[in-house]
Order: sequence, then C-alpha cells, then structure tokens
Amino acid sequence: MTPLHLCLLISTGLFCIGLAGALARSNTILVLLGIELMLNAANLNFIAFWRFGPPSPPANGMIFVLFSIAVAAAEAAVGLALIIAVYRHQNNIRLQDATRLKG
Amino acid sequence: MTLPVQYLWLIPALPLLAAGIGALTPRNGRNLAAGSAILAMAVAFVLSCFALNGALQAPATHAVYNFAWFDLGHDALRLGLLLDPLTAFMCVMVTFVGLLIFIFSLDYMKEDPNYSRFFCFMSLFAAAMLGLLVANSLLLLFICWELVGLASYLLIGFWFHKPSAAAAAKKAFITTRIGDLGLLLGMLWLYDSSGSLLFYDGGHGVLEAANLASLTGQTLSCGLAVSTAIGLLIFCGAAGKSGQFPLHVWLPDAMEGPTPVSALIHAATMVAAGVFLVARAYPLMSADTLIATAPVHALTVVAFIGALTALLGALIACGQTDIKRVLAFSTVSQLGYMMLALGVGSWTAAIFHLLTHAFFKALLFLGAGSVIHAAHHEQDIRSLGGLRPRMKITFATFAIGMMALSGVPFLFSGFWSKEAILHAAHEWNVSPLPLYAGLTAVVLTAFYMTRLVAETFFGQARSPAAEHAHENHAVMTGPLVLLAVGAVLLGFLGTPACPWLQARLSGTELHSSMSQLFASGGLLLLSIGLVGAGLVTGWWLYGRKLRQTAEHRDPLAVASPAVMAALASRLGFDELYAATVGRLNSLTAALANGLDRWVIGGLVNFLGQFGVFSGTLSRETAESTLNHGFDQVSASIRGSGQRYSRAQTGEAHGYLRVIAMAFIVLVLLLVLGGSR
Amino acid sequence: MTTALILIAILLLGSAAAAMLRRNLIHSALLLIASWAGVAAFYLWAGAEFVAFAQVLIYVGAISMVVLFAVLLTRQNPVAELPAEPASRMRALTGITVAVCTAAILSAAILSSKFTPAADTAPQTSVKQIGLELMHRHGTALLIVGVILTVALLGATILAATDAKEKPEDRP
Amino acid sequence: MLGSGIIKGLAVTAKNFVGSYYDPARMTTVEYPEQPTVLPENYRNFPFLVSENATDPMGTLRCVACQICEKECPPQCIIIEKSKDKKPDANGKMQLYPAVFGIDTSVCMSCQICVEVCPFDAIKMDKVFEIAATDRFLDLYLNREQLAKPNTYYHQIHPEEAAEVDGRLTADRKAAEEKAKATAAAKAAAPVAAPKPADSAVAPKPASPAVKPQDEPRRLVSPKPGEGGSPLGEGGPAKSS
Amino acid sequence: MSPASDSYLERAPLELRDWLVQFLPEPLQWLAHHLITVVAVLAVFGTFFAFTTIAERKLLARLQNRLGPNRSGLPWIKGLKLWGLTQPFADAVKTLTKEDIVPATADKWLHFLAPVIVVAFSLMTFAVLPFGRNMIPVELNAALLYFFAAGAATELAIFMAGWSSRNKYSLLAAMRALAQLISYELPLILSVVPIVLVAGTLSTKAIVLTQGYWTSGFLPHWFVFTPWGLAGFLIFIVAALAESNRSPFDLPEAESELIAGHLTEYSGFKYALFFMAEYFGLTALSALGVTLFLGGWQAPCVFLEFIPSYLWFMLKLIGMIVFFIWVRGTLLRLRIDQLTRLAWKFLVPLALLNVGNAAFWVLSAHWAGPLQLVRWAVSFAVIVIPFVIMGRSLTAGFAPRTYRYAS
Repeated sequence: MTPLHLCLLISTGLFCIGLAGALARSNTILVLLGIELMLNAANLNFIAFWRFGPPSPPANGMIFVLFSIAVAAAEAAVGLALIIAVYRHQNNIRLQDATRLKG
Repeated sequence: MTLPVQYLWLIPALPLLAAGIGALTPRNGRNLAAGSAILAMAVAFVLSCFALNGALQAPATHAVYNFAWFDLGHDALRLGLLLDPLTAFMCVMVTFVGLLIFIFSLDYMKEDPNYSRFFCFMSLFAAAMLGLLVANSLLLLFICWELVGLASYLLIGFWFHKPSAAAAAKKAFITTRIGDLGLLLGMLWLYDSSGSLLFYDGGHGVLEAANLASLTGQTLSCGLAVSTAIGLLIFCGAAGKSGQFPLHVWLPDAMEGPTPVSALIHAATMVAAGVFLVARAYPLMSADTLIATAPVHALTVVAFIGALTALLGALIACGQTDIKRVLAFSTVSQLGYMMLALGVGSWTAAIFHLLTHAFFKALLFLGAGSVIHAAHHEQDIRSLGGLRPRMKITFATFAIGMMALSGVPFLFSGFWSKEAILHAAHEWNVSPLPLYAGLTAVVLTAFYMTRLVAETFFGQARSPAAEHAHENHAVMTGPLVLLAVGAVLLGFLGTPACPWLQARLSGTELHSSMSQLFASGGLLLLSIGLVGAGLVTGWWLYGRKLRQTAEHRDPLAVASPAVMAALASRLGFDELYAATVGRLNSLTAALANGLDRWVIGGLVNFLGQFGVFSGTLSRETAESTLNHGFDQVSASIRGSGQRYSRAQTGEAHGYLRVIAMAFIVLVLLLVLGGSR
Repeated sequence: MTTALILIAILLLGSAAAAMLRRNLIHSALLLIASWAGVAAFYLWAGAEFVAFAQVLIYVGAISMVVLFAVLLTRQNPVAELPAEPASRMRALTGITVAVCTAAILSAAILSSKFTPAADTAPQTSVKQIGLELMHRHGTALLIVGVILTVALLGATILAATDAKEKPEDRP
Repeated sequence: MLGSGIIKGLAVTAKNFVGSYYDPARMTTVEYPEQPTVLPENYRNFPFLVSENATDPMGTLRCVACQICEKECPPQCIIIEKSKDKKPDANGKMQLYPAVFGIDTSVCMSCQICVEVCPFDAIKMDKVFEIAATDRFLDLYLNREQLAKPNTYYHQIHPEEAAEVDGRLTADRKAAEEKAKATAAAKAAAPVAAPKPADSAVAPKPASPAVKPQDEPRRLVSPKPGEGGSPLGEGGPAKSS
Repeated sequence: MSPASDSYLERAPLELRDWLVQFLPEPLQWLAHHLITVVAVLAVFGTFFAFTTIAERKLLARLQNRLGPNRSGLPWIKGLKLWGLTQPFADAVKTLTKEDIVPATADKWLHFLAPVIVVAFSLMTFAVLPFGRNMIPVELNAALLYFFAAGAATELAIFMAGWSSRNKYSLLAAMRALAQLISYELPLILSVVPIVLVAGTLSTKAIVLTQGYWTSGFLPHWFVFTPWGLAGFLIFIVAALAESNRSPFDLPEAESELIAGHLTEYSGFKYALFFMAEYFGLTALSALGVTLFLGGWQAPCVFLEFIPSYLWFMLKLIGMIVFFIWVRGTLLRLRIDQLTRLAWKFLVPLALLNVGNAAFWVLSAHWAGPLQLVRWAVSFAVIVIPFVIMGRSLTAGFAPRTYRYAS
C-alpha cells in the first residue's frame, strides 16, 4: 500500500461521510455542508495525485484545487443565501419540507 | 473591401454586444437599447456585404478559420468559422431583413413597457442566428442553434402575461427540442465515427471526401449507410426548427409573439435555419445517393417530408381566419418547398427560394403587423376589411408580397424561385409525387393568398377597429417599401436564363442564355396556369361577393363544412400530439417512479403500479378504433401518469439518493461487465 | 510520515463524522471547520503549502463565517426539534446504507488498482510559479472564476436581502 | 478634504501631550490623596443631623422627631422613632427628640428632599466622600451618633448657607421672645383685632421675607386664624399641603 | 550583503542561540533550535505586550491632560514608584487571582476554547515576521498568505466566545464584530496586494530585501515613499485599526452599548487572554505594516546601518504602536453603518484602484529621466483624485443625524 492508496482511502472516507450527511440529515445547512465535504474530498484527491501521481505539468493539481475552492466558496454563498430565503418563506429549513418551487 | 474569415466572428459579436447593452440598460434607457441594436445590425450588414464580396471572388472554395476550444485528453475540441457564398448570402439576407425589422419595431413596439428588453432579445436572437451561419463546426452550430431556440422562446413568450403566449413559447421550445435531440444524437454519432465536427478542415472535415467515403462505407445491420442515419438525425433537427411535417405544430402558435418577432423568426431567419442546416450538410446528406443498394436515401426522406409539408401547410392555410396564422401556415408550406428542393437534389434552388421567401414573407408579416398596429390588434380577417383606401402603402406592398408568394409570373421573385424548385422536382427521377404535391400547393397558395387579401383589404370595414385604421408612420412603411423592392428584384438574380445566384452558390461556371428560359416550357406554362387557376378560384369565392359582416359564413364553409372545420382545426395535429406525447411522458414518469419505488418501498409497490399500467395498456389495445379510444386512453393515461409522477416528489434527498444509487449501479455494471 | 498522515486522517474524518452526527448545529459547524482545518493540514503534509493557506483563509476564515451566520439567522424553533420521526429515521438509514455502499465500492476500486511508486519529495512549486501558471495557461479560467464569484456575491446578496423600507431617521 | 479633520484632531491631542509635561494648568486631574481637591460649595453627599453643641451632640440636636423627612424621603431610607419624654431645645422649650434616627446610605440617593422639607433646619447635606466600608449592610447604616455633627462643622462645609440659616434662627428666636412678650401683654389688653392673626401667623414662620408672598395663597386655602405661638403649629401648613 | 550584516551586534542573538544549542545531544538540537526561537519570541513579545498596556494608559492620559497610572512600584519597597512601570505585573497578578466565572447555561467547552484559540492563532502570526536581518522564525514561500490565514481564525474565536456565553449581548456583539472583521479583511488584504505585485513575491523576507536600497545614501526605498505605497499604507492602517478592534473602530467592545460585547461573560484569566490576544494582534499587524511598508528592519540611512537591524525593527514597531495609541486618544467611535460604509464604499474601491496603480508602477518601471516625473505625477493623480472625490461623497453622508422621537 503506497501513500497514494492511503490518501485516496481518506478522501473516500471524507466523501462518504459527506454523502451520508447530505442524504441523512434533514437540515438544509447540514446537507449543504455535506456537499462541501464531498468537494473537499475531491480536492484531497487532486493534491494526492499531484503529490504522488504520475508527473504532470507543474502546479496543475494545486491550480485545480484553487479553482475548486473558489467555486465552492461561490456555491456556499449562494446556497446559504438560498437557505435564508427559504427560511424566510417557510419558517424552517428542513429540506423535506422544501418540495415546492411555487410561491 | 473584403472581410477576412478570421474576423468573421465580428458579425455575430456585434449584435451580441448590443444584446448585452440592452440587458444592462435601465428601463428608461429605451433609445440606448434600440439604437445600439440597430447600429450593431447596420454595421453587421456592412460587414456581411464585405464578406459576400470576398466570398464571391472565390465562390468554389471554403475559407475556414479553425481554433481549439479546449483540450479533451490528447486532442483538442476545435471550433471554426467558415466563409463561403452560402454563408455570405445568408448573412447579408439576415442582417438586411433584420435591420429593416428592427427599424419597423421602433414604432411597432413603441407602447411596450419592456421596450429595451425586446431589443435585447432581438439582438440576442440575431447574434445567435449569425453565429449559426458562420459556424464551421457542427458543435458551434449546435450551440448557436440552441441559443436561437432560447431567444425564440423568450421572444414568443415576450408577452408572457398572456397565458396563450406563455404556452406557445413553451410549445415552440419543447417541440423544437424534440428535433434537437435528433440533431444532438446525430452530432455525437458523427463525432464518434469520424472524430471531428468541423465541416471543412483541409481535407479532414466531415463534409470532405475522405470522411464522407468512410461514412458511406460503413453500413448498419439494417442496410443503411452510417451517413444516411446521421443525415436523417440531422434532418430531425432541421425539421424541428423549420416546422416540417411531424413537428410543424409549434410554428402557427408562435404567432403569439409580437409581429416583428414573427417576421424575424418565423419568416426570415430561424425557420430558415433548418433549411440552411440541410444545405450546409448537403454533401453528407447526399453522400449515400451513389449507393444503389441502400433501402432509403436520406434526401428521399427529405423530399417526401418537404412535399407533404408543403401540401399540408397550404391546405390548412386555406381554413385559417387569423391573418398571422394564414401567413404562418403559408410559411410552413414554403419551408416544405425548400425541403422539397433540397430533397430532389437542388440545394441552390432551395437557398434561392429561401432568400426570396425571406424578403416577401418578412414583407407580408410586417404588412400584417402594420395592419394589426393600425387596427388596434385586431387580427381576425373576418373583422377587418376595407383597408385598401385607408392604408395605401401597406396595401400596395402587401399586394406585392402576396403576388410574390403566389408566384405571379415574370415580375415577382417568388415565381422564379418556385419555378426553379418545380423544375428540379421535375427532373428528379425517383418519384413524381413531390412534383405533384408542389403543383397542388401552387394552386392552394394562390388561392389562400387571394382570400387573405380580399378579406383584409377589400369590401367594407367590419369592425370599429378596422374603420378607424389609418396609415402608419414612415418608420413602419419605409421598411415595407424597401422589402417590397427586394421582393420584386431579388428574383432576377436566379432566373433560368441567367442563374447567377445558383452558379455563385455552387461555385460553378455561369451559363446564361435566354433559351434556357423555356427549356422546360411545358412545366412553366403549367405552373403559370395553376397560379392563374388559384387566383381565379380565390377571386371567384371571395372577391366576387365580398363579405358583408364578420359573422357571415365563409364561402368555403358553405361549400363543404366538414372540410372547412377540419382545416380550421388544423387537421387535428395538436390533439393527436397531446395524446401521444402525453403517453410518452407518462411512460417516462413510470420508469422513474419504478426506480424510486424500488429503492424506497420495495418491489411490491412497483408490481402493483405495474399492474395498473398493464391494465391501461391492455385497455388501450382493446380499443379497436383509435378515434373513439383517444379520450378514455388519455384519461387513464393521465391518471396513471399522475400516480407515477409522484416520483417527482420535489424532495432533494430522494433525488440525491437516486443519483448515488445510479452511481453505484453504474460502477457495478462497469466492474462486473469488465468493459474497457 | 505515514504516522502524521494517519493522525491527520483521524482528525479529519473524526471531526467530519462527529459533525454529521451532532444535533447541535453550531457544534456541527464548528466541527466541520475543524475538519476543513484538517484538510488544510493534509495539504501541508503533502507539501502544498499555498493551497493549505488558501484553504484555511477561505474555508476557516470565510465560508465558516457564512455558515455560522446562516445558522444563526435560521434559528429553528426549539419546539420544532421533534424526536426523530420514522420517515427521517428511514432516510438516515438509507442514506447511510448508500454511503457505505459507495465507500465499499470506491475502496475496493482503490485497493485493487496499482500505482507507480511516487517520488520521495513533493514537486517543487513556488508561489510565483503558481501565479504565472494561473495567469498564462489558466487565464481564461481565472477570469471566469472571477465572474462567477462576482455573480455569486451579487446573487447571494440579492437573495438574502430583505427590502426593508427606509425610515427617515435611518438616513446618515 | 476627507482626513483634514482627523489631522486637526491629532494636532490637538499632540498639543495636549506636550503641554501636559510643562503646563500644570492644563491638567484636569490631581494626585488625589496627596493633593486635596477643593469641593464646590454646593457639593453634597449624604445627610447629617445638626447639633448645636459639639460637646453634647445628643443633647442638642435640632431634630424634634417630627418625621416629615421620613415620610418625604423617596427611597425611604430614613428611620425615626420618637422619644417618650421631652427635652428642652435650644430655646429652652420642651420638645420631643429622636430616640432612633438612622439613614441607610446604601439606599439614599442624595436628593436633598429631607433638607428641603425640614422645618427646623435640623438635617443638612454632608460633603464627606471617603466613606468606604467593609460591610455592605451594617457599615452603610448610619445611626444617630454617627449622623450628628455640630453646627460649627456645618459652617465649615457650607459657610454661606449656614450663615443664612443661623441668621434666620436667631431672628426667629428674637421674634418668638417678642411675641411671648406681646401675648403676655395682650392677655392683659383687649381681645385680638382682625388683622392680628395674620401677623401672628406670619411672625413665627422662620422663612426669609422673600418667601412670604409665596406663602400667602397657602394660607388662603387653609386659613387657621387664631393659631400661632406654638412652634408645633408650624407643622400644620406643611402637612396640609 | 553590506558589511553591517557582519557586525557583532547583528549576530549576537543568533550566536547565543547556537551556543546554547551545542550543549545538547545531536538529536535534540533541531528541536531546541526551534524551541529557543519560539521562547524568545514569546518572551520578547510577552514583555512587549505588558509594556504596551502601560504605555497605552500613560499615553492616553497625557493626550487627555491626565497623568495616568503612576503608583505601582515594587512590593516590599515603600515609596519607590518607578513611574508606575510595574503596573502590568500588578494587573497580571490581579487577573490571575480573580474568580473565573462561567455562566451556568454556557457551552463550557467552547467558552473555554475561545480564548485559547484566539491567543494561539494571534501568536502564530508572529512566525513569519522578519524581526531582523537573519531573524525570522519560519521562512515561508507564501508567508503573507499564512499571516492572513492565521489571522482569520481569530474571527472564529470571537464567534465562539459570543455564542458560548449564552448571552444576547455577547451574541449580538460577536455578530457585529464578525461583520466588522470580515468587512475590513478585504481592504486589508487588498492594500497588501500592490506590494506583492511590485515585489513579485509573497515572502516577507524577500519583500523587506526589495526595500533595502537608498538613493544617494539617505533616501530609503521603502514602499511607503511611493504614491501607491503611501495610499496602501493609509488603507492598511485604517483596516488594521478596524481589524484589531481599536478606537475609532472599537464597536465590538463598545462598553457603553454592549457592555464589552463578546467579552461580557468572561472574567479573570480568560478575559486577560482575550486582552492579550488583542494586543498581540495589534502588534502583529503593526509589525506587518512595518515589514511591508516601512522597510522592515532596514535602516533609514546608510550611515545608520551600524545599529542592529532588530533594533530598527523594534523602533519602527514602537512608532506604529504609539501612532495607534495616539489615534485612539483622538478619534471618536464610529456608528456601525458608518463603519461598514467606510469599508465597502471607500476603502475597497480605493484599494482596488491602488492595485491598478501599482500595476502601472510596475509597467512604467523602465521610464527614466523626465518620464520619471510623469510616472510619479500619474501615480499620484490616480490615487489622489478618487480619494478627494470619494471622500467628498463619503463625508457628505456624515451630516448631523436628525432624530425622530417616538410619538
């Protein structure tokens, strides 16, 4: 087992924890955070392959991670703003209650 | 002055810029939005003229400029620009007609609160359309194609507060999307089998000999060549956009949009996109004609569909009472003509007709718009009437358009382009049926146009709106006059005596001699006779005894009520689709629900639902006659569909779970299947 | 080397799992922040210090704040914190099952694949190099990300903002 | 321009900084225990009881335990119990005296109302502020012995006010003596004339002349002709108001 | 480098460390080397913190025509007052011996963790500051990023403190503090970007080295002496004031409105920790300002180079701190809306402009002769004109407030 295996297993673990959280929790904020965790797991993979994987253009993995972090930040901002809007609308943030797109 | 192909992107970029400006202008910045749109269009027109000038200097070549979009593994996905006479002529037509329509809209949309939004959408549409024209890659073309669809959705639904407009926009979007699915599949297949999506790429493009040979070389199990299959899929997209027979239903409904939109989209440009696509992909479509053993050729299908559409459109147009609907069905019919021309192997004739049609149909639509504007949005021809003395310019230009569309001989452009098509159909040796359909349509076209003019402009005003109508501002009549001039003159570019346009398009030598004019004199005379017959019939039925009141029954309805009723209800296509497409929908919903039930409730629930569904199915088969069964079938289908639609719970968890499950299943399949 | 990695992994996974299990939202959020910090630690361990600091700055510094603000702004009524209903227990069960299945499949795939042994040291990447790469090869992407961030910022503001009426005494 | 105000402000404080080293006049503070501060005349803290004589404070309290201050005190921090017997006051007249007089200074809010209402000038405001204590309850409750301070101390802390009070008191005393004489004479002479009661009612009032017109309307509301002479009677109008 | 780097004073601290380390066995030397560095930083800046507090109190007093604390002397020696210089130690003893009160419903763990985190992270920022020519605890390639990343964690601690106290004042104040910190982090970082642009590096050490030149021996090439550098420095100072919750931006702790904000429920040693972290933050930001704009440890003139670099650094640091105290003694507290408006409508656009200004500076680096003057003039104009215009619109809003009382 190389370090790469270990890293990938860790990221799998993180991904699945995030997935479980996103699937199991009813609070929308936690679902969003679960998705953030999954994104982080993907980032972990980028760095792991950059460090241990086959040689690639320099800094490629890092740049991917930077972009991914930027997009995750945008996602978090918009997602949480949506959650606040939903909260204002239905007075709770349980995901299973937010089933209608309509007014 | 010429425009090098590298700078061709400027033509679509300018309207796009105008669209951006329009999107960003505040509500009160009306003049900025309109001004930028018109300016951009004018500059694009000038650039297009330069491009045409350049293209005509070397008509037989295809100037391309290709670039990489992004890397896909080892090779890059490449897009490109293409400049040849086809592109150049289309660009000039689109920008010129578009410019005139924009100017017309200045006055027509004056009262609308969303003035700048309108120009933003129009510019967006023009940008997408021009992008489609200059694309040298099926992918870029497809992107612009979809953008055109989006823009048309926005424009048809521009008055979205009207439920009918919103519904029409949705209908147009979804119907064309069905065709686009075919185009997408064809594109993917093409990429899979040839590894490129560029049209011309120095010998490696998909429309060049090497690739065509390999595409025709492969055959499917059913005996079709791959190129035929791909060609048919591409034609699906063209049929959707151009309103060909199975997918024509959206076009008449699209008349809910503002009239300039109808003129721009549904007469001059967007619907022509399908014809353009087939013309662009003509080498691919026609590649299989050399294979004698093929069960069917792609172009044969195109020809028959075109012929059927031409006939159907003309028929239905006879029964419509809305001025714009008549024109819409006439457009359907004319597009059928173009497809017919493509199918019978004369794509130059198709493009010729496309260009002339763009002019006179835009003229007719704008004329109709002028009438509607003057008559305070009264569109029913039964309630109009007596407009000739009140709106002289509009009447004159409308009459020119009508005669061009009907194919009144010699002077009008429609005659020459239609003649070219009929000539080509005559020479087609596969089947004479398209020719007969075309000739029938000639009669019908002349007939319904006569009816339209007679009802609208002659007789006495049959409603207060028509009584108070008066001639419009020069901003609106100016474009009409210009278009009328075009509708007359354009025909002389491609007379049989001097087929300059056709020669330039195909890049062949120009052979001009007067003798060719009467090479197929019999056909010419026949069609002139048929036009005359149509005009006379129309006049006999409608002009001889002019309508007195709006409630007066239609002479045709007096003659044969059943036929008229069927025509007025557009031969029941909408109802048919509602039933069949609805079934398709509920089937899909059932599939999705089945998956979900399996995850949550287990197989038992699914089996229960399946029982209901099979019951529905068996009932459906038990119904012997389709007509009687429709109602019950659709009711039960709707019921089961509602049950199955519970899969669409709206609950995000469920969707996410399905995604995860699907991922697991996919991985398992890949692992167990051991593929790749 | 590996010991450090395992320690980081325990921090990372432990806090993430705990975050997903806690009922108290604030605790969940703070544990998640710890988990993000753990990810940063992993980056440091792998030699990607720039990314590690960016991770801390953005996740621990910015996203966490947004999350905490959101948690506080959407305070649930304590009465609404009902005991777990059967549906949600069911959902939790299926969710965890699906996650475990995914984990099993992914782990099996990872364990069954072979990788070439890696270099002992991390690839040398200076900050300047990253900057040049970003500006040259990925310039377009950088621009697009900038646009996305701007649009997201504006959109989030518009979504979350209430159109409060301006009172005369609120004027500056 | 933006920032000019900030620079001006910085200059002011910088001037303060430099000036504080060589210009003692600038200093707003003093080093307190070493340098005593001079409190202004009107400074007040908690009340105290005035006694005439420093040698026998308990015997010479001006307070007659009339309990007006106890009733008027807004936070109710004064506790008074009347004595059972009477003692002669400074005028030699027999008066009650407070057996218990306590002020809970943890409650007192230094409002001075007790001083305002006292008809005998027996309670005044103190200036002492170094009164920290270690017990929050017992040490802050001041009893009669702690409260009693001689009149000389009063002169010390509020010289102008005390002089005025003393002048008034001596005038009162004089008037009382004259009136005693007059009543003695009147007993011998004819019955009282009509304007007489007004005079006699005003005369014992220990207020300064400026207060007189103000007191006139009160008298109209509750006219008590024929009353006078007895210092106790002075409580009447005050109570009725 | 210049011969000054070889002077004995310059090398003394490092040699002392090496000398101490050599007594240890080989495997421990690495550890001891770093440990000594950490201890030295802690000791120096711990003492510095102590004396900053007393200096602040005394200076503030003098700025307001008061005397300030001057009583505490040494224990057991009566009469020896030492101008009150031992006050901080007395304060330390007092806070250490005070009762530590935790509210009954507080989240005990977070309540405890908050001060720990805030101190730990504010100390971590010292790791990348170059205190002297050869004195930098950790040499990082991405030092500036590290600095801001470590600084970001303090916001978390403030939130934890506010939330765990179970006190509405605390929570409200914490949210206010967060809003302020987040708002001002942007101009702070943006004001630093021009430096990175011009120096071409994120390493603090390299940034100081790029400032180490003199024109004709006495005009130092510090970044503050360029138009964009001056603007950046001013923005940096304003943002740093806000980031370290100092007056006039001390809303988070506004005693009169929020009863000390998120610190309401803290007492004794935990409170002291917060206090300490605040001063550490201030010191670190001042040190960063010195490093980035004031030439770090570089001497202002060539002939003053004989004074060791770390002393120069300390001198500049003290100067910065004194300036901060001076500002605190002068300016009034802003209202929260004025505060956020200043950040978003004034500082951020100005800082963005300044980035462009620095880019212009880099692009015109080769201009020589009279073009140099043009370069300076353009650069000044780019920053001064918007400053005046935006300043006018900003101050236009600061009219006296008209109150409408409840009717």
